[in-house]
Amino acid sequence: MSDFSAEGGHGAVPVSDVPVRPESAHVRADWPLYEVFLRGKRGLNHVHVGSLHAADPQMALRHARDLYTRRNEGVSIWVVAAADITASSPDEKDPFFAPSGDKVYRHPTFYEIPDDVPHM
Amino acid sequence: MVTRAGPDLAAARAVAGAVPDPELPMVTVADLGILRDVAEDGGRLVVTITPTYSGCPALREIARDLERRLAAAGFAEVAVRTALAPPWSSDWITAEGRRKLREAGIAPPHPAPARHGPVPLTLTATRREPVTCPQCGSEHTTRTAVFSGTACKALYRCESCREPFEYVKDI
Amino acid sequence: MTAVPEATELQAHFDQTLEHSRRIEPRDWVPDKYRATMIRQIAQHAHSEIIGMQPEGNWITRAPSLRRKAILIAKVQDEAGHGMYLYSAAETLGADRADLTEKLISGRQKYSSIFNYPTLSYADVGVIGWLVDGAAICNQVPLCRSSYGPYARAMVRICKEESFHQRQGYELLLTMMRGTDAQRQMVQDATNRFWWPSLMMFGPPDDASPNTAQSMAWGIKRHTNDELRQRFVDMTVPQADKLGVTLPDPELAWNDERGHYDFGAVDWDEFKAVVSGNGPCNAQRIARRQAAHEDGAWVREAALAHAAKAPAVHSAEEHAR
Amino acid sequence: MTEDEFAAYQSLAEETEDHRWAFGTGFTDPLEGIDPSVPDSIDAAALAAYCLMLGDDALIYSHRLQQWMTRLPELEEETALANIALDLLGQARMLLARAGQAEAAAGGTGRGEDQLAFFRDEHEFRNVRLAEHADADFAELTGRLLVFSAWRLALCTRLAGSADPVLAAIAAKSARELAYHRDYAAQWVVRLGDGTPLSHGKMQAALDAIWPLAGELFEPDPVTARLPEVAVDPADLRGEVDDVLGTVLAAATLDRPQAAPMARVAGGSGRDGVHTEPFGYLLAELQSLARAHPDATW
Repeated sequence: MSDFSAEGGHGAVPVSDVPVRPESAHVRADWPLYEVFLRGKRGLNHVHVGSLHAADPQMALRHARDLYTRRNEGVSIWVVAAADITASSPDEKDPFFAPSGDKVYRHPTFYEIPDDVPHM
Repeated sequence: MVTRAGPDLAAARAVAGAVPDPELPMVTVADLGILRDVAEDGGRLVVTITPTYSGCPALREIARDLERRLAAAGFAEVAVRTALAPPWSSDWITAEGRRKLREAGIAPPHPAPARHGPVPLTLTATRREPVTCPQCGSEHTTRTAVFSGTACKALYRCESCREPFEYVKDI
Repeated sequence: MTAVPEATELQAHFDQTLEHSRRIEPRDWVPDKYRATMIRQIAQHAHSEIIGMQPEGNWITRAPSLRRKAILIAKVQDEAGHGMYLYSAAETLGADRADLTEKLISGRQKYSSIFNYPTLSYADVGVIGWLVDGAAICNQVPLCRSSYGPYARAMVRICKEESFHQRQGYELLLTMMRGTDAQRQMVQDATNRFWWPSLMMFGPPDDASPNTAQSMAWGIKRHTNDELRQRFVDMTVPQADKLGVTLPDPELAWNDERGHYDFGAVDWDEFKAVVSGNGPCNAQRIARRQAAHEDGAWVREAALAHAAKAPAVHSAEEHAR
Repeated sequence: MTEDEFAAYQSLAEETEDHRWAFGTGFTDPLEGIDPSVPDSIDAAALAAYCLMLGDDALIYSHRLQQWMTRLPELEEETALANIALDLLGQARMLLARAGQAEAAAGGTGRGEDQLAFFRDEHEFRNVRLAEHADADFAELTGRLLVFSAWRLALCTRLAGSADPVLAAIAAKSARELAYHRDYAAQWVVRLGDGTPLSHGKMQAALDAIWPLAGELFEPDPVTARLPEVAVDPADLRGEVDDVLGTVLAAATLDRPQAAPMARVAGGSGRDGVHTEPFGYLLAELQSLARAHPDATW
């Protein structure tokens, strides 16, 4: 029996052979294309390592982290929408720090309402 | 145990004010503005409290705690009144209460929107004031859930120090 | 030109932080083994909070008074909030909630075995508050000193909120024990079903858990399974006496020299069966979680698509603020 | 284990002072400590019936939300719907308690909140049929919640000026919470309506399905006319609700359904105690345990 301990609080859970590394990264064709630039731990400048599709810059950064840094190759990630430049924030220094943007749906919707709408 | 002639209101206010909120024990009912009044009515002590949220199960515990502590402090007759009007607002949380919340890693509320007449519908959240992170003070924070674990709180994430933290909703 | 710090320097800095029992923060460098261990601990704790919603949630719609219904809804909402909070803490280590959810559903990550037992009567809601939350708090108090900052801070708040709900569970049982004979019988029956499983919550005896050493070194786990179990028994027996219920263990007795209660042997075969998936409710709990996750896919995708339509400049402006 | 570290254990194991616990007080009143008197100018029996209507709306709606718990698409929705269910339950408790106080003032038995919630039969409930509808999916859940919270918010902001002080206080408090509910539902209807083709289709179908139930919200009921200055004429709410729905439907790129209001049965609808077939099953679940132990205290 694999090792168990109540380390999480509610009671005994397995503490050995439990996978933790993220695997699920899905690519959607109809989302815009992003170019990914990576700077290695000892590298001096960002190198283009590939591209991916994402709904928005945050999702592109998260997928880039999952797809391109699993072997801990990179320290900082830049994603560039195929049309223009989007830079991740300068003070990121840890590959696992890349903002997990994850599901933007968790954030409130942004939608401008014209001012002359009654009861607004 | 000597029962005082008329209840010593100052002492009673101190005892009543010290009752902690059962779910947020770092702040008291006085800090949260739940304790509205401590008065005398014919030799009897009348303590008035106002509920925060309709469904909050803590109100009854607060009433029992008030009775117990005041009795233990020698106040023979205590009646706990509930005042529904005016409805509780997060504006009632005192500066001291806000300090304790922030110290415990919970962001205190902004001023509540003025409420009279039909409530305008806002479909966008961009008009809100930024909530500063209790851990690192950054204003670069994002609301991840408008409803968190309890009625009075929302969940935020600080984009600077990555800390998830709760915000006492302005209402 | 600032050189990227050598790995050994980073390790030394990490070790020093732990030695001075200072907290590790999300931006600090940590060895991969520590990151994996912390993600495992936080993720499976979050899973337990979420799955733990189901057994108590089972009685919300049938709660016998409106006040009890309010208390139960507030508690289950609290558990969802704790789960959300803990997943967020795990994400500061690079985990991703959707990925963790898939690992839970596929069975590769687990939740606490206690939630694989059914809540067959309303008294179970009180007993879960009293015994299961009691055991959870015994386990969680030490977590407030975890070496990983976001987790330790989360635990300080979680402990406070859970002890409020534990008192309400115990209060329900006190009220029921002073009610009708049928209510007293319901409490005794629930206690009989949950006593041994709550002892199993602390995990196998110390000699059967070699891995504890490393967790102890990292300040992740501070006390052995047996130590915590004994502490729980010593606290709970007097509470049972006050309630007027008998605990289903003939060997339960105070031991003067040890200064503790002796108790009978836990059936570790049952524990192994439940943990490996053959408990009464394992399939049902995961099936409910999976159905909610899959039925919700079109909703999550719609939200993503809608967010993508909001002009990109908007989100850039949002972050620039 | 060092003592200081486990100081928290002390609070757990602290001697529980008996007088602090409920001890089967049985009847608990959410309006405990509030002056229960009904102003003489008000028809107490009508006030009781009016509070029952608004309390049943919240009680039954909350039950439908409770059935969704642990079945939602994401955790943020679990905490949100649990919170909304809890708010509505809190409002229901206060309104049912006020109904009991008014019933007593009118010379009746003055039943408590649990007596009203668990020991009335189907035809004695006065909630609108919109409240008892079972949502087929998350689109119906958010669409129905938008209509219900927009309507109840419009009602409570006006009811805050009611001549009955307790009803006015309950309404003023409820309005603050309902604003959060309406905002939450509106955001989701916009996300689903203007999301993917699939979610747009489901959201439009959901609106079409619940629209007939919205008609009843603005129709006259048997009680309001007997409570001038106390109750709010439902017809007054149509303007504000239509404006709010118009704004949201436009943002959501959805069409306003044209379906006629659900037919009455022998001239009656929810406000007259005439409900829908699923309502019996709902009450069976809600009342089962309480009725199995009528003399128990919880």
